[in-house]
Amino acid sequence: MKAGLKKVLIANRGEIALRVNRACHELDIPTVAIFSEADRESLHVKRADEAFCVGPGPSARSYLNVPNIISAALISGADAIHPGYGFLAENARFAEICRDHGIAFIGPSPDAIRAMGDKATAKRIMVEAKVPVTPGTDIVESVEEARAFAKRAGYPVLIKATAGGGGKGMRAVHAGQELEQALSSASSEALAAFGDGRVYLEKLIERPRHIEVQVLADTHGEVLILGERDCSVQKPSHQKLIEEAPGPRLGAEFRRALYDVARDAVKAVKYVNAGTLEFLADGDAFYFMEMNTRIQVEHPVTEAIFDIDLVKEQLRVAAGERLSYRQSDLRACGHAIEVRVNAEDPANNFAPAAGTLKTVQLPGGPGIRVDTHLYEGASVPPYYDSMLAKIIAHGRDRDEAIARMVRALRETVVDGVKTTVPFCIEVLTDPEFAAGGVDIGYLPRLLARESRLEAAAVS
Amino acid sequence: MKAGLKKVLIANRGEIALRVNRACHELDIPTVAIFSEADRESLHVKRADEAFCVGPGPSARSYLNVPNIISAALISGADAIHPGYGFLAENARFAEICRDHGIAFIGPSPDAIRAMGDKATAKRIMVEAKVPVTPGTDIVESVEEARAFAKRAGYPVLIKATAGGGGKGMRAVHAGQELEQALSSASSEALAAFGDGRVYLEKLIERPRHIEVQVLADTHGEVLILGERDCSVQKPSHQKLIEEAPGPRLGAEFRRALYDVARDAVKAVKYVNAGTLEFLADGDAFYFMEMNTRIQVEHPVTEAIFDIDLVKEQLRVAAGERLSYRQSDLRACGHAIEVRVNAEDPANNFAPAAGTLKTVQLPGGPGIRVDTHLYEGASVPPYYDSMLAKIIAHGRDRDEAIARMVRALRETVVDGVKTTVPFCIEVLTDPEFAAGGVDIGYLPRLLARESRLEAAAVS
Amino acid sequence: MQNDERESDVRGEIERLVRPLLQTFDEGDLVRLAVDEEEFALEVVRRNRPRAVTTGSEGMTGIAAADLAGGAPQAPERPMELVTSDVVGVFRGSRPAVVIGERVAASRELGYVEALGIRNPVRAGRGGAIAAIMVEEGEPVEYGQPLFGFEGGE
Amino acid sequence: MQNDERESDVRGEIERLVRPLLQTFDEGDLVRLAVDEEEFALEVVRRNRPRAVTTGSEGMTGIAAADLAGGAPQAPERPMELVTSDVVGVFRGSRPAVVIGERVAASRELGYVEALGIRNPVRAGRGGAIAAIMVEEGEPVEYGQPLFGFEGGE
Repeated sequence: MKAGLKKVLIANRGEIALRVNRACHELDIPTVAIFSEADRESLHVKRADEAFCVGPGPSARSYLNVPNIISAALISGADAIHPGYGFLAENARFAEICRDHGIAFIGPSPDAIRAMGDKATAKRIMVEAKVPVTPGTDIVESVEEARAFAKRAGYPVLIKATAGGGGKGMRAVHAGQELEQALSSASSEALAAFGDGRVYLEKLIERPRHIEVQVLADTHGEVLILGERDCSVQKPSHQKLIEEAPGPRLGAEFRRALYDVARDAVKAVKYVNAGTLEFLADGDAFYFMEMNTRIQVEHPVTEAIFDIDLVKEQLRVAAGERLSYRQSDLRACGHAIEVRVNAEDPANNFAPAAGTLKTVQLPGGPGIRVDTHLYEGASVPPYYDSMLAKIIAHGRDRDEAIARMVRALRETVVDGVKTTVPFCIEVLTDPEFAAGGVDIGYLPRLLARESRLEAAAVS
Repeated sequence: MKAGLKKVLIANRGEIALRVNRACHELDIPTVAIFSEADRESLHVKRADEAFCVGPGPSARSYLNVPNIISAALISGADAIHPGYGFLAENARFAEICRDHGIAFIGPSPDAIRAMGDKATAKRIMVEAKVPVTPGTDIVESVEEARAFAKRAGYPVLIKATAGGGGKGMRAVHAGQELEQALSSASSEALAAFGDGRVYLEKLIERPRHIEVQVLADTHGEVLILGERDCSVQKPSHQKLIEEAPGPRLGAEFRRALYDVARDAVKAVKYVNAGTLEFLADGDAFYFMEMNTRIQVEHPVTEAIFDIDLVKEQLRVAAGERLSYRQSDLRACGHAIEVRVNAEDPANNFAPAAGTLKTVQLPGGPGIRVDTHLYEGASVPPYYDSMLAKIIAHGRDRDEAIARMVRALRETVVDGVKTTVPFCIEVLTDPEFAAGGVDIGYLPRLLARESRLEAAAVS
Repeated sequence: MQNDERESDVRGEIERLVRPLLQTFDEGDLVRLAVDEEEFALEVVRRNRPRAVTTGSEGMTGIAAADLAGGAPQAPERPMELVTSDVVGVFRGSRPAVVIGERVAASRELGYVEALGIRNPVRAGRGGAIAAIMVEEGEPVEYGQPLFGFEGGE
Repeated sequence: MQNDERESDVRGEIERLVRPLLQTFDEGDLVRLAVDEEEFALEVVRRNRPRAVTTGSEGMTGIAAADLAGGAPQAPERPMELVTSDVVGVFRGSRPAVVIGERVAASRELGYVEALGIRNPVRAGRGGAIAAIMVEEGEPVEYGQPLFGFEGGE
């Protein structure tokens, strides 16, 4: 069972640091934690075999402090670094630095990270691999070029920044007369946010679902397609809140086409290790959106239905070993849902909160998995992501998974900060969600409906 | 999904009360808790929809207080009672009283409980059904009768009380000259303990494994055989400590014979609802020991490998519905292990402890299920069973399940009372356990070896 | 400098601890008190009172403020004697119904709790003046639930 | 009677709380203090100190006993000025090595922390008399780890 790694430094914090620590320990690999001064009492520090403080609270000086992290790896004798998600996980330069110091970066090659990190490059590669992408342009050099595309594809269209993310430099254009103004404001915004004002256009799909495919590939040419996840329940900021696998109401033919495309994409990028291909689904059609070259927050729903440990496979692949499954060994079983318990106030635009946790009671029982760094008395520092815990419910079918999740959320007690738990119960018991197959506009519409109801109640 | 029950009273406490509460809530059935004055702050009280105090701390006056429990059911409008395990779960009279008050007893018929509760009757029924039983006698009326059997079967033989349990009235006899004295002392002990001094003899199997079969039957004649569990890791008191499914190192032929016999046994007893047939396995042979006519502590290992919710099925069967699976739907997947976290000191003959829990950190992550009524600040009253929590690890194979369990136990923090956690880590990392297939003498031998080592270290 | 800060931290902690503590003892029922420290832990748990009492009459909240600075605690109010239910069932009052302030003899049957068709009489304990009626006609009652309060009989 | 018992419970709880609390402040570092009650909760958390300090010299443990009865706290000892590491690396001392009690100038290089082949000098901060040497030759050090202590320079 033991992977060929001698010691793994985990360059992350919170639940994902614990997740990696668990996989290492189950494979008998010693671990090294890094932490900021704000995380001295964190569970990920206590559970690791060694731990190094790498800087003060703010991420830029600790969890992104590459020299201190590499130095900690060298001093402790770690021969591999797992970046988790966020922080340095999709930093091609960091992956190169690891390589230059003889440390295995547990993830894809720097080249793959770099290629997929630039949206225009990623799209070009996918087009070459015959992966369907949203009809769109290259970088637009002029208003005329943009207008010609919009005419051809039909309004509405979407302006996007090539260096973009998080909705910055993005504009929906519903008619020709808005186009010029939108192009110029999107470009300035992109320039301000990323130092790169280049934009391109895409056909706007108005009610898409977010469907993503989990892939896993080793250095021996084996590629596993681990089904899809539906992550359409997103906050207005496009951050995922509830994810599930398999995607509800998808036909067998849709799936077959999706998996074939995913396999082609992985081969086109010569991708190695775990990754996720994100698609927008529009009825029977789907379009490549981007590839995340790391393990994702929502990976446990895939683990639940395939009964596989993705992080262990990541470690094996990084050690140059073969994946421990072949595609034919894998069979999805039942349905899984993940809810993100965030220290946020949904009634106040999901404003994040920090504080100390007074009472922590986590759910348990059949079909419930909890991944968290929470404990009673733990503090939630203001510097980092607001996610406190992930709850994963697995059932024989979607109805059972939902029923389990609802009862698990009702069992969950986190006092000291506001959380997304009550709001997620609302979503899970909403008939539209229960029917399955909502689009990414569902949650914003639900929120708008609620504030209208509240406003009506007040007046 | 909704079972036809309107409201369920849960006549138990601790983790099993929560387990039943979870199944009911997932099926949208309201619940009624009962509790003793010592359990006022217990989680099973907080999680139920209604709760009635039925008596003071000692079980005899609360959890066994039949009039108060039935009255609570009638007042609250509960149409069914789930007895959990222990307390009233195998009390045929209680099942009758429920029936007489128009309340469904969630378990088998009073007749089945009564027949299986008397060991001699149970054995007779099984012999008639051609279920292999340990070679033995009926009630022995004379020393001569006993001697004749011992001669025929060969020494060693075992004297057992017909009303027995917990080792009371039990004697191993290794040679003819010990027989008369052993018979007389076993009989007096049984008379003192159970008010019934009748004893019988059995061939003593010296290194048996404890293999049990989970069964589930509905009122429509469907019988499911849900594989076996190996519960050979038992304390010197014969209480189970670690259970697993499937049983390691059992051949396909052994399993086929075992399941066929289990099906015959269920049909012979016209058994309905969940039950467990316990066998002693001796090489390729196995012998019926007893049938437990209730859900068992270790049912989650079966749930893990078959991906089934046994308690929900119990509720469905009690409502007169059909089981939601057929035998052909069921396929065991991977390996599961359960560890009982007890408030006991293994170094001091597993002496139980009571107290208040200062720190409680439960394990999580992939493949880990926790069933517990623990929370930080909860008190452990002295009146009841010392089990605090069950941890269940599921892996793709036995090695992964063991590795998961070890890392989960290392994550577990329960401060305030001594627990079985460190000792269970020792067992799980012991090469003999890791090899699989230990007999019921394994744990006592391990303990003896340790005290010898300690004694040697001191001298 | 660091020590000065800690010194005032310590004093602040104690002040912040003790003030609300006193108020709380005055206002409610302290259930648990825990101090959690690396090499030290303290836990104080109050004996449970029957649940229904917390919704009972004001006579039950006579917990005096304890004076940490060394002053004597105020004398507590005279406690009520409680008559509680021994069974789970439905309460039925006797006719004529008793009223608050009425003096009754020890043997007086104040009502009964009906459980499984059996009437379990509720008697007036040691008797005295009725200070509180804590149960309504036809109300389901649980084991240990206070039904009537009597003025302190001591 | 019930109230009398509760009254003495309350006093007992406070006594049992406060006594060990005082001792603890004297002996160790209070990390967290929590009161957990149905309608009230109090939590006091001490700001973290660098981990290595708890194993440092005695000069660091000058936490005075706080006097709950109102008396003035003892004056704290003079705190040490700490020189900590800004990087993760391996410590190497300068030659000749400094010794405890030695007075050094602010600019004095006491050693360096080697990280990724780069020597990050460790200087004497504001200078003064060396009160503690908290790192050994060749020891791996983390961010914020105290390396040297100086007598309070204020």
